[in-house]
Amino acid sequence: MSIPYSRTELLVAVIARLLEGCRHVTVGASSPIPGAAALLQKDLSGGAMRVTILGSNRYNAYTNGGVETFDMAAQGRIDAFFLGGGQIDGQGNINLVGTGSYPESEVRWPGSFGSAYVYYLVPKVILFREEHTRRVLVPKVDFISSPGVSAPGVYRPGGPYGLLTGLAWFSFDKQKRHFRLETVHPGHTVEEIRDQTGFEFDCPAQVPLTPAPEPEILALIRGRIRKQIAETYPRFASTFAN
Amino acid sequence: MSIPYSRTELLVAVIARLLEGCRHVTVGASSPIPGAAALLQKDLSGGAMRVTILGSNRYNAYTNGGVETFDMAAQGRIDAFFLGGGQIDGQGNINLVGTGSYPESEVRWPGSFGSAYVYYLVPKVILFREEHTRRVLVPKVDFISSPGVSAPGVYRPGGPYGLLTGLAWFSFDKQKRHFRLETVHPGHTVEEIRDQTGFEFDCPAQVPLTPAPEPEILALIRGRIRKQIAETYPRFASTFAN
Amino acid sequence: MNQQAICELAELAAAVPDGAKLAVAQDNCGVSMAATRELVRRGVRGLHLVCVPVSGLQAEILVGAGAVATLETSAITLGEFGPAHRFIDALRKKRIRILDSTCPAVHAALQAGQKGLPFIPLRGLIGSDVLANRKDWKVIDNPFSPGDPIALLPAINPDIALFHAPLADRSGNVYIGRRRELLTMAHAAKQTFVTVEAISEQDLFDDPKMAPGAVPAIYINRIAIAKQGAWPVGLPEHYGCDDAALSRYVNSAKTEDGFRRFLDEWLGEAAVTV
Amino acid sequence: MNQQAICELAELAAAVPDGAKLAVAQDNCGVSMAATRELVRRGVRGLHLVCVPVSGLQAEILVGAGAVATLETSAITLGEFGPAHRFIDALRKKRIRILDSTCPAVHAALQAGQKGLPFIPLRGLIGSDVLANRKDWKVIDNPFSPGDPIALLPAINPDIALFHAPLADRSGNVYIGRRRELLTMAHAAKQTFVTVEAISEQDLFDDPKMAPGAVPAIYINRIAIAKQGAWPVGLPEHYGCDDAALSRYVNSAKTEDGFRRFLDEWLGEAAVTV
Repeated sequence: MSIPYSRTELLVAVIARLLEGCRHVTVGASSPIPGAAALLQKDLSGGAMRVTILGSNRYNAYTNGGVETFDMAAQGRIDAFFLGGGQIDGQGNINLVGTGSYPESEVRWPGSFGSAYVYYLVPKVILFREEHTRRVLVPKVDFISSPGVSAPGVYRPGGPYGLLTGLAWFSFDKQKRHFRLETVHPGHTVEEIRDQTGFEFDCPAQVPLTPAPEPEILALIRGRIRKQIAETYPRFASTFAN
Repeated sequence: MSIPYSRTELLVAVIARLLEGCRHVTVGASSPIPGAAALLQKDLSGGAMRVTILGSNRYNAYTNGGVETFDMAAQGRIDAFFLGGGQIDGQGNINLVGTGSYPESEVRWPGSFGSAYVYYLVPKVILFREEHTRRVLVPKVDFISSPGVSAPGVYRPGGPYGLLTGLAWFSFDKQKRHFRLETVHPGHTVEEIRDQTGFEFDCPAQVPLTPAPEPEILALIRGRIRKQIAETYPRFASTFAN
Repeated sequence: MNQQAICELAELAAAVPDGAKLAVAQDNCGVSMAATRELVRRGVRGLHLVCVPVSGLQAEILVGAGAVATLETSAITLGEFGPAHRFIDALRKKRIRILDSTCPAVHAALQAGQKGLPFIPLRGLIGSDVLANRKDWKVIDNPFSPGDPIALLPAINPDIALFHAPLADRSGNVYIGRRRELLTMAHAAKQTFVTVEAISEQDLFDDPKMAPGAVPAIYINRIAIAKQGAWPVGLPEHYGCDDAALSRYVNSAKTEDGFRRFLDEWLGEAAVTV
Repeated sequence: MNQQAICELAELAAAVPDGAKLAVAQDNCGVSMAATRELVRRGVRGLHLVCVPVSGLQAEILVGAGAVATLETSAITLGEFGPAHRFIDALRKKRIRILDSTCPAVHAALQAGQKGLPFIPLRGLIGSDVLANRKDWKVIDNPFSPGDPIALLPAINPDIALFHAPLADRSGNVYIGRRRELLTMAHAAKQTFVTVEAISEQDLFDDPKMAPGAVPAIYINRIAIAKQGAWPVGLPEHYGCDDAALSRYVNSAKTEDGFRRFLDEWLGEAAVTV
């Protein structure tokens, strides 16, 4: 018997599982769901995992200014990070800049932030974008804020681990340079994923459902984690279960 | 009528005059006489001149660790600095490492400190060495901790302004790449300078005496300046007038 | 710092010349909206705005007011309040030159400026369109390890660094606490202008607990008091951002007319000084 | 930091392997003489000692005790107390390899290590015998400005950074105040070991005035309490250097026998711990 849960709660639980075994996870700006997930996994790890949340005061023990996140990534002290994108393509390229010709752009987004760096250096970069449509998941991005894979010889200890959307979880194969559908979230189907995805991806004959959060995980999310994430994202915390 | 003064007091007064017009003077470690001189000129400037004394707590407002001195030099924010040397030659090359073959060295000194950098970047570097002998002032240094002049094309906004010893003050001509005897300290002669200097230097027909410190300058040195320098160099301050 | 560092806000703004390379801080790190208003009021033009490493309302308003010729930034974002309409519109109408960057590149290039280096290498970047569009950046083969391409960025040395801080003292030292990018900005810039919430009568260097969080006076050229000087952006540990004002702004700025009406009203308000 | 960061001094010293690249702080900046004694006691060998950017008694004793294979430093000085006899003797007898440097080069190479850069450019140096003797450094033509030669230094990433600080907290954060080179060392090093005067029960990040002067726990691997842990070197704002002890040392160390007698006596003393 399962307890009803929201999509947000499912995503938090899924990401937390993906972070298992990390020593230090950093969560960038405007990332409430990854933030909650990181705090959840920190809790489950008994505190062995460290979490830094940019924009938080409580979960940010940096003392060297904004550059410290990037320096830490280069030092190998960040095991996992999250990136999104206005467009993401099947090779793992991400676009945070805009559509159409550059620089005038038909649609212009804020900009690349730190993506053109952390994507290269953090071993486990989880691409996270709730919207799962052909508008977002395109055959080829219009602007490469950061590439999914690099030419041989380019220093690249990091890169995409997988892509989580509101519909499914894909892993990324760096050798084959493409995504593989791993699980479909409850309530959705492989056909729906195919319809809504603009790029080719590997798809096994049987795709399991994304496991629902266990009751004790849901209780944690709704209790301690909700309180903890409220420090950085008060409005998000108040709409957690919607 | 002149008041009796010590050699230390003379040197402090001479250096203070050389610093006139500087906006910011930095004094390195183990440099009590330059330190006192910088504080004197700061006082005479009515506080318009800033002084940083490495090793002082009161006259050091740096907040970026040991690198800040060097970064400031590169930023053009230090107008004058002092360097010495176990050997100094007629081209302004300085040796803070040792004599004989390197690295075994017959006589080994501590090392080059920051000289291989600040000498290139600070516009007015005053070479200061009390001992004026052929042991120190040599035809050619055995090890170039930092060269007096650089090849064309080498980035070098800074360099030697002159050389002050216990016997005399020489200016340095960057074009001609050698020193010019400017003044001889009271009680010494041009012949003595020639005898004790191991390198060739320009010498005008008439070499004036180094002016004695004015009574009001002596009073300042013996009063306020002595108290101020005592914070960093207590033992030095107690032997000021010897 | 010269002896007259403490001045009126209008004097501070007047000392920013047209065409200056101006470095500004990111939201919640010390954004001087008070000085921004004075800059718009004085009609500054042709700025090369360097956002360290991103900006929000400050860049959006300066761009909207026609003050910016070149915008060097890793992002312009008003976050959850909505799109930066004036920024997007200016790009579309080719009113500004954009130098899209990435956060660590802005930081590294400023650190190169701080150290007086002509350039600094940086990992990442290769294969991105960020690099492809930065004709001022180069890729070389790592001289210590052939076959290892690496990007080189020229140093950024702003003419002026501008930010807002909680406190300054009478000597001209400014307290920034953990916001160390403000120190890097001040070191790298030729001049630094600061607005502050208050002036302390105690020298920051007289308190060993305050000194580590200070920018020394030698880097500071002008200081003006501006209470709530980051408003409507927040100043952490002092006040949060004004959500209602930011929402109102984004709503107004959807059209150029709406933005003009916003500007008229905003410039009409007196600056809060003491 | 692992959960067992706070440990005994002997454990800390035992965790420094033979052959480690060990970075140490300069005098009056946080020299861990307490850990140095434990290192000599455990008979550490083959260290590549990186002095940031110079050293005094600490390097002199480690060299004299035969612990050092390579010494990378801008100077070794005991200041007014006299020559560093064991250092000079080891050079003359070719017992150590010396990498003579210059202060800003040590700082810059560590900053490159901190930023994960493979190398960093630096002004100065060209035409000096410091550069001529550093086969690990290179000179290239500035790619942005042909005809402008500039030196490149490979990054320094110590295996272990070791220093002494006034305070740590139970979470493993360490207070360094204005001594920012200690932060750079910790960032650049793979591991950081610290001795402290005391452990505070209050978290340094709970006090906004203390946080800006802290090295976060994530960089700190081992902490041991060692009261007067810099002695006979000083710890500014806490205690000065012990002039008599330093004079006595220099006098003893004139000969190898004298140094051995000094060592026996020094190692015989119990470490001051709590």
